[in-house]
Amino acid sequence: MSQLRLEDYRRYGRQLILDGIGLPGQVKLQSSSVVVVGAGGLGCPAIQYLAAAGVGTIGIIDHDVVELSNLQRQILHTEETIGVHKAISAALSAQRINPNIKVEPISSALLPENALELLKPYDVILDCTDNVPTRYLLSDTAVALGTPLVSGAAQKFDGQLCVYNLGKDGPCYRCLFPRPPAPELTGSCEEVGILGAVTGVIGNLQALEAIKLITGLNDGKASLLIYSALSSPPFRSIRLRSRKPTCAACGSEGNKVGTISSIDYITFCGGPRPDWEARGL
Amino acid sequence: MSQLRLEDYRRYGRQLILDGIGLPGQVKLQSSSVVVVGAGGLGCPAIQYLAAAGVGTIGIIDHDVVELSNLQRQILHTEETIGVHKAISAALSAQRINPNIKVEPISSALLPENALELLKPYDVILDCTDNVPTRYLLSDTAVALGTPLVSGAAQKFDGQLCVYNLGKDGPCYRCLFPRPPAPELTGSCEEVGILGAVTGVIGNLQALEAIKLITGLNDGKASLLIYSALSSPPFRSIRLRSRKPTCAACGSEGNKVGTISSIDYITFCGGPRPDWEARGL
Amino acid sequence: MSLNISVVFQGGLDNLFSKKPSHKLTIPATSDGKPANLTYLIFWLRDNLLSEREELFIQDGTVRPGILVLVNEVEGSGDGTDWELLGEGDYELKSGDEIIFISTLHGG
Amino acid sequence: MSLNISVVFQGGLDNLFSKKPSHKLTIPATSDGKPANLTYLIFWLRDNLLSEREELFIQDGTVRPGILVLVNEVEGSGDGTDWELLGEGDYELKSGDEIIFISTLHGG
Ligand SMILES: [Zn+2]
Ligand SMILES: [Zn+2]
Repeated sequence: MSQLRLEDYRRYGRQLILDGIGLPGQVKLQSSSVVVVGAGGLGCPAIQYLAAAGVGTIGIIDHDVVELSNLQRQILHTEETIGVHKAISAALSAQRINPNIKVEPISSALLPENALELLKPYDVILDCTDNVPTRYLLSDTAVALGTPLVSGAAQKFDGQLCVYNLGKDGPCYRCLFPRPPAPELTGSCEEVGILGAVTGVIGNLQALEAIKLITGLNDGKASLLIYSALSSPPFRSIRLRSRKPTCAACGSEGNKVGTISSIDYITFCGGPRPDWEARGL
Repeated sequence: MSQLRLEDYRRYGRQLILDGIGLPGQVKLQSSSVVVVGAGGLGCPAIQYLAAAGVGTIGIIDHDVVELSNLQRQILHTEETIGVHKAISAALSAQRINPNIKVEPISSALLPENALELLKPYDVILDCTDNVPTRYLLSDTAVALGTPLVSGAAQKFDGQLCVYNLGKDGPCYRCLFPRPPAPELTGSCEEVGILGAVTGVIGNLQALEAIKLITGLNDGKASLLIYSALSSPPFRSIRLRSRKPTCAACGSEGNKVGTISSIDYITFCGGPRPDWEARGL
Repeated sequence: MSLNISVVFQGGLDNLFSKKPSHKLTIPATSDGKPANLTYLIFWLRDNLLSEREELFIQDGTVRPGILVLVNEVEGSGDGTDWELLGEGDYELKSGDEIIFISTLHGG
Repeated sequence: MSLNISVVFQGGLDNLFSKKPSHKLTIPATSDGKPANLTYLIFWLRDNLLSEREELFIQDGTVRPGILVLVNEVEGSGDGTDWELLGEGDYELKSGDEIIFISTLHGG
C-alpha cells in the first residue's frame, strides 16, 4: 500500500481532516486510477478536480485537437495549445495542478476494437464525451469490465449526471435507453449551443462522484440528476430502477432481449458518418 | 457600444448560438464588469468560467498569498505561484484562459474603509470569501451600491448559493441572518475541512448566476440553493421571502430595527482577531 | 371523465412544446370509454400540444428512443418511478399525476 | 396530543444531532395544554435529540444567529416559507410538518 509523502499532508490537509476521507481515503485516492473519456467541456473540469484531489493515475482519452471555439468552456486548453491533441493539452494542465500524480494522455479515438483494452486498467470511467454512439460504447464496455461509469452530459443550459453500472444492481445506460436515437435527430457536435459554466457544473459533479466511489462515500443508490440552469428549481434528482434483467447489455443470461448492434457505435464526432442507407433513410 | 472582433465569433460561437445569449448577450458580457472577492476555492472556478465566457472586466480582490495547502482546490494557483498574491496568481491564469479580457487584480484586504470604493466600479459582486465578517461587509456594501451579490459558501461536503440584493425586492444577507454568529462558533479558516470539487460546483454556479444576471436570463426570484454532496437528493432549492422592511441594512427608512455594528466586520482570516472582551467572553 | 395532470418536458423537449417546460393540462376522457393511459396521453400531446417536429417525440407508437418517461417523480423522497415499472404505456392516468418527459442529452 | 413531524438538519447542524441529517419524530403534547409551537420544538430537540454543544443550536431562547428555520419547504414548487413569515417561534406545529434547520456556511 502506498503511503503519503510528508508534503502531501500539507497539500491535502483540508481534505485529510474530513470525516469520510482522512488518511485512508487519501491513500485510496492516491492508489486509484480514473479514466476520463473526452477532454472537452465536461472532461476539463473533471480532470482538474481529480488531479487536485490527488487521484494517483488519470487517463485522458481524446483524439481531437484543440480549436479556438473550444476555449469558451474547455478551461484546460489555451491559445498556446490550439492544434495540439486535447489529451496532451489537458495532461499538461493537469500536471501543472498536481505534478505528483501520473497522467496518461491517449490521443486515439475510442473504438469498439480498442475500448476494452484502453479502459480495462482503470477503476472508474468518466463519460465526458459529446456524442451518442460513444456513450453506448462506453456503457457496454463498462458493463463488460464491471467498472462503474460516471456519465455526464450537457447541452445549451441543461445537464445530466448519472452513475451507471453501480454495484451489483445499478442499471446501465442501455437499461434506461435500450435503443439509440437516430443520429439525424440528435444534432451534430457543431450545431448544439452550450454555455461553458453548465459543462463546468456537470464535469465538477462527475469528479465528485468519482471521488465518492473511490473513497467509499457513494451510497450505492443509482439516481439521475437533471440540471437546468434557467429553471426553478435548477436541480432534480430521480431515483432509478435496478438493472433490467432483459437489458441487452447487462441483463441476466437467458433473459436478454435484443442485441447490441455495432451500428450503435458509429459516428464519433468528426469521425465516420452514419450509414444513412442502412438506416433506411 | 462595443462590438465583437472577428475572431470572437469563432471563440464564442457555441454560446452565440444559444437562445437567450446570441450576439446581444455576448456584447453585454463583453461590456460588463464582475468583481470576485476571494480567489480561493470558490473564486478560482468562478473566475475561470467568467473569463472563458468573455466577461469584459474581471476584478479579483484577495490579500492572501498562495500556499501549498490551497492547491487541493484552488485550481488557478500552482506550485510555481506559491508565495505570490492570490489575486495576481489568479489573474495570470485567467489571462491564459482568455487574453482578450481585462483582469484587475487587487491584493489588498477588503475593509470597511475601502469596500465602497473598491466595489463601486463593478456591475456584479461575487462573494467567494471564507469568513463571516467579510460576508456581512460585502452584503452591506452591495446594498449601499445597489449591486447584486452572488454569494457562495462551501464547507466539508456542503455548499450554499444565493443571489442577494436582487432587483427591487430581493433580500440581503442580513435580511436572512440579522446577527452574525459568534466568531468562536464558526471555526477559523484553518480548521474546517473542504473537498475541492464541492467548492468547484458552487463557484461554477456563481459564475453561471453572474452570466444570467448580465445577459438578463435571471428570473428575478430570489432563492437559496443548498448542496450536500453526500445526501440524496444532493440539491434543494428554497424560495426566499422579499427584502425585509425592518432589515438594518436594506430596510425602508423609519422601519429599520437594529444597527450595523462595525464589530460585525472584524476578523478577516489571518487578519485582526475579534475583541473577545467586548463580546463578553 | 377528464383528468387534470401536470406534464413537464426536460432536456430540450420543451422546444417541441412552445418552449414551455411545464404544462397544467385537462385531458379529456377517451372516446371509447377505456381509461386514459400513458399511450393515450402521448398521442393527445402530439395532437394538441406539440408545436413542431413530431418525429422528435413519437416513433413506432411510443416516445422515440432516448426519451425517459417518469410518473409522479417526487423530489426529495426520490421515490419516482420510471414508466417501464408501471407497464409502460398501459399505466392508467389519474387526476393529479405529474408526468415528466426527459430527453437524454449527449453533448459534452 | 402528540405530533408526527420530520426534522432535517443541514449545513453541519447534523453533527450536533448524532450526525443524522433526517429525523422522523413523535413530539409529545405540551404539559400545559398549549399547542406545540416551533419554540416548543426547539427546546424539545435540545432536551431529547441534541447530542452535543447546545450553544451551537440555541441562544437567547431561540436558535442561534446563523440558523435559518423553514417550515414545509416543498422542493420543486419552491413554496417553502421561512419561519419569520410564520410568526417565528409561535408557529403551531401540525402532524406531517417538515421543519428544516439550516446553518449558514461561511467557508470558501
Ligand atoms: Zn443494462
Ligand atoms: Zn436586508
